[in-house]
Amino acid sequence: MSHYAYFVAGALVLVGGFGIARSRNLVHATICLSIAQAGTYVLLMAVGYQTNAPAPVFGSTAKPTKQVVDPVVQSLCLTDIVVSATVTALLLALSIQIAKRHDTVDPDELVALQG
Amino acid sequence: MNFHSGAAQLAPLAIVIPIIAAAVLLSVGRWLPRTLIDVLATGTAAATVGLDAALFAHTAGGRVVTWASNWTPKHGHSVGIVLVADRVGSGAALLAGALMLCALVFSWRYFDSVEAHFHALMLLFLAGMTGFALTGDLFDMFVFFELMGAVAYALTGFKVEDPTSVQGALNFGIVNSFGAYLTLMGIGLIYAHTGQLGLAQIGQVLDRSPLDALVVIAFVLVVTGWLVKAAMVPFHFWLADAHAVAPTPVCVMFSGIMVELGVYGVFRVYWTTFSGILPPDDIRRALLVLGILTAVVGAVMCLMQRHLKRLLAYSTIAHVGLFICAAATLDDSGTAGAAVYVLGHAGAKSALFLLAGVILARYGSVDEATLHGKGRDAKATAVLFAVAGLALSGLPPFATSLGKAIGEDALLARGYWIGPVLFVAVSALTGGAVLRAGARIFLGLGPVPAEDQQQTSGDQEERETQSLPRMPATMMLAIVTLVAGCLVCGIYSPITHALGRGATRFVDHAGYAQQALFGRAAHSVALPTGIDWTTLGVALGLTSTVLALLVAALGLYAEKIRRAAERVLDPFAMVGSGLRRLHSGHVGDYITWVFIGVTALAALVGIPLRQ
Amino acid sequence: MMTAVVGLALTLVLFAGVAVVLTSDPRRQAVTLSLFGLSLTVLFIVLQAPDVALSQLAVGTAFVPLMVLLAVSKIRGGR
Amino acid sequence: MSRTARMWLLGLGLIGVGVCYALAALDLPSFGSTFHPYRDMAVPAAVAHGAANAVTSIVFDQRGLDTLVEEIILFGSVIGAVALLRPSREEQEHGPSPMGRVLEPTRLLGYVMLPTTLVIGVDVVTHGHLTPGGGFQGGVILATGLHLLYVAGSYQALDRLRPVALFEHGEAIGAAGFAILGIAGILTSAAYLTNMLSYGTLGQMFSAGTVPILNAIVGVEVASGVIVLLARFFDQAVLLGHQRESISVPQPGELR
Repeated sequence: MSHYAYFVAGALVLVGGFGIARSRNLVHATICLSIAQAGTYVLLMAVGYQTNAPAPVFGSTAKPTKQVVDPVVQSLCLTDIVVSATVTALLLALSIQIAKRHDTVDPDELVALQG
Repeated sequence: MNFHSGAAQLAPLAIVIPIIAAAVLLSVGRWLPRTLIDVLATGTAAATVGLDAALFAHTAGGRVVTWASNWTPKHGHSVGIVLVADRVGSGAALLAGALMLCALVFSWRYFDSVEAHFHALMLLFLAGMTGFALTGDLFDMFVFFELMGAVAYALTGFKVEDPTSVQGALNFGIVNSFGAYLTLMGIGLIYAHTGQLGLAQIGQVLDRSPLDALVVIAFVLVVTGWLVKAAMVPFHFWLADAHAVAPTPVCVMFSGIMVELGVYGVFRVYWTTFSGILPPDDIRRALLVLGILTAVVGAVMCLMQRHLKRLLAYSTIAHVGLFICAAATLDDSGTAGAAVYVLGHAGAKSALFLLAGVILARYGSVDEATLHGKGRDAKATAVLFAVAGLALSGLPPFATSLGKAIGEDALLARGYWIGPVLFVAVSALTGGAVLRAGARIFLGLGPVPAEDQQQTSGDQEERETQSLPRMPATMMLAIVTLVAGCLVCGIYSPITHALGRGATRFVDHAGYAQQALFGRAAHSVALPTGIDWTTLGVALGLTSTVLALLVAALGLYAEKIRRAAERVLDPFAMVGSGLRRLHSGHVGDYITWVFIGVTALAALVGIPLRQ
Repeated sequence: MMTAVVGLALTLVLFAGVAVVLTSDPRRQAVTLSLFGLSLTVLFIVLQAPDVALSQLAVGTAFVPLMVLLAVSKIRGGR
Repeated sequence: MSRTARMWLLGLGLIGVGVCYALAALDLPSFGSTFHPYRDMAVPAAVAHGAANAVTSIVFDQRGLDTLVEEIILFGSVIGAVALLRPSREEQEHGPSPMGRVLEPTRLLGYVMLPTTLVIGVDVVTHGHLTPGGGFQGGVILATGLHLLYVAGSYQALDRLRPVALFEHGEAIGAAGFAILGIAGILTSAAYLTNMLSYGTLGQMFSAGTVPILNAIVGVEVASGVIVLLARFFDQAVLLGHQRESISVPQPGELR
């Protein structure tokens, strides 16, 4: 049980990759990629968690203490979320253009780049 | 202890100057005439080259360490991010800047650009590469890697009217991003294990910890992202698709430096963080196996292409295999060889890509068969193409040949006789393929090749300019500079020696941490052995050149020979067409191969370590 | 008690993630993706990460699904 | 590769990577442990710089370079998406397609939620150094909130409130502002992106030095960037029609 969170993180990455590999629609593949990336969020947050420690936000009243949940991974995770959103935006833009040029977004039907 | 020298400001400035210029271009670009946009972008690239060159000069006596946000370490600990510029890192940044300068000069007459988007993206791309080369923090590497990636996807798909272009960009985007997320998983694992993010800081903790599965797998996952960028087999599939479709100036950056930065990332991370815990013999064997595979697959695929940019792309894959093999000796000589080879390759290969761009601008195709004999009137283009092709095949005294010789020497010194054989064979095959294409296009030699439906032809490629009757002076300038650079780096020994000493520092695990974390001055270093021209090196260079000419001739006139030898060569032909079928352009296949690649790498590194 | 809540949130995320991958129609996927974003938000709140939860809420449940919907409607309309 | 072959190979790869990852994960410190060396340095550093929200302190101060690059990734992606979604030759604008009847309650909900969301967005940006949130979260809330107007059924109102060109400048200014404030760190203090202002008292509005300023800059950049991005997607989905006739090839029979 103590490693369950890490396994969920790994499982998300694998499930996302699995989704891309069997995808029949590039928009679907792009979303699966963001599921794989969510695995990295879960791993980072799981690594930073400390049982029964409060959030690393002291507001104007709380007395600062060192025994908080790791704020470093939270900062990394924020960056990660931005990266995910932007990459998704770019890939969706590319999918729109592919649909325009090829009239399909099924990777099985996109055969322009072979050999 | 000195973290505040003036030189320390150079690294962040080299990263942010292109960023600021990109923002300015985006904001005011729509009102500026095209010429002014070109001048601004080129000027920014030149300024960045200046900063990188100053930084490179300052790394003679050691590394230039910059603690961003002024969080200088106390007793070797800090919460900040460190930039560590050494000879190899700042050299990579300098190379990126110089190539960007050439690419931008080349594109003066290129594209009827929509506002200044292309220029802004190119400058951000430069910022990403510079940052990746200079940072000393693992997560920061990931962030710069993503910057390089995001901008590169957009640049690859920039010709949105071109059907193949957007597909190549999407394949690139998905595979590369997935690789990056595996890297981030590795970073998460190593952070949980060590509680650090700086390369040197993680290294310090790992030096004192026992070797377990976590460390091995974290290493494998972290380098996976870099290896996807480096296009090592079987992570290489995206590269040919992306190169075949990206605008020519972008291909220059991809083949000349971005892919090489992937290789740089692998060895940077190995030396600074993992070399104290992972046994070198183990890593060497794993990387050599995959490096050799990469070189062979790249060379064979290269030979089978008729789409000129795809041909050059596969030759890049083959050369990446050689860079990995050279650096995988895990000593200073091999690393120096890889560095010199990368430098020479950047000159020769970038020039070839630009020449392909010129051909596309002039004849509206990059297909070797379609262009048969079309280029008879283009004398200057033909001469430059031949020279660059010969340089690629390892003709002394080009830097490609010198880098190849140093690499061969380093592999021989470790007892790998296969090193020179592989280097000569790959140079001959890739150089031969380039020379064959050149001979067909510019001299009209050999019969017109038959149509083959299975292959990507270069006819659909969209023109990137108006039709150009003559090569404009700016394009010529960029190409000549690159070829000349390749030559100068081969014969002007101070450059090689600077890289050689830099390689010795690059592989210095303890010295890196001492200087980055404690501000201790670097020791002076001796030149690694065997980094000058030797008789053996020249002989092997000439051998590969002669073989390349032979390969080219066979490619031109082999139809009869092949038919005669069909029965004998049948198994080879089957392997060839099977290999070709694997490069399917299908993103699902590519992701599957990423999983297989990670498994293979983990098995190669991990299984021998089990007690 | 807390461990059980964390375990529950993690399981929720895992199931939602699998559901998104198995939804093959991208238009419906926008909805499951939004729910997946919500389950991640819950997980981050439980893991004492309000900043990340807020980001995930804004990006994962609103911004990205909105882009997906727009892209899908363009792709369908264009055909 | 055939689909079957791919699935077999994929299964092999998934098992391989899964086993590797599981082996590594079993060596991790157990979930919820107290082993956080970086945290032990970062929290005191945040407090010393007067930041009541340790996460924001790490984002904008301790690991500010990461955040700068992250904002540039967003900046570059927006430029990239705008370039990729530029209308091609065979497309032309044809006014917003009728979106069908918007139910009155939905419309009302949109109008009511809009000001609320905008206020929340601004609050999240400005108090980022004190409470959860910051420039990024607030920026996304602001930008997405604006698009509630679309839910309210008024694409015209959305279009008026959203002069895309202006937001492109906002984005550029945000990106450049972050980078230039970093250079100010070199000029006034010793290093790039130094937090050079007075740190103030923990928990006060004007505390944590440059952090609130960077927060606001990022808020502008993110809000503008996301608005531009969504505007381009809206243009594609709502405004641009594909003129199929202009690219369709005449059939042989039609040529006579």
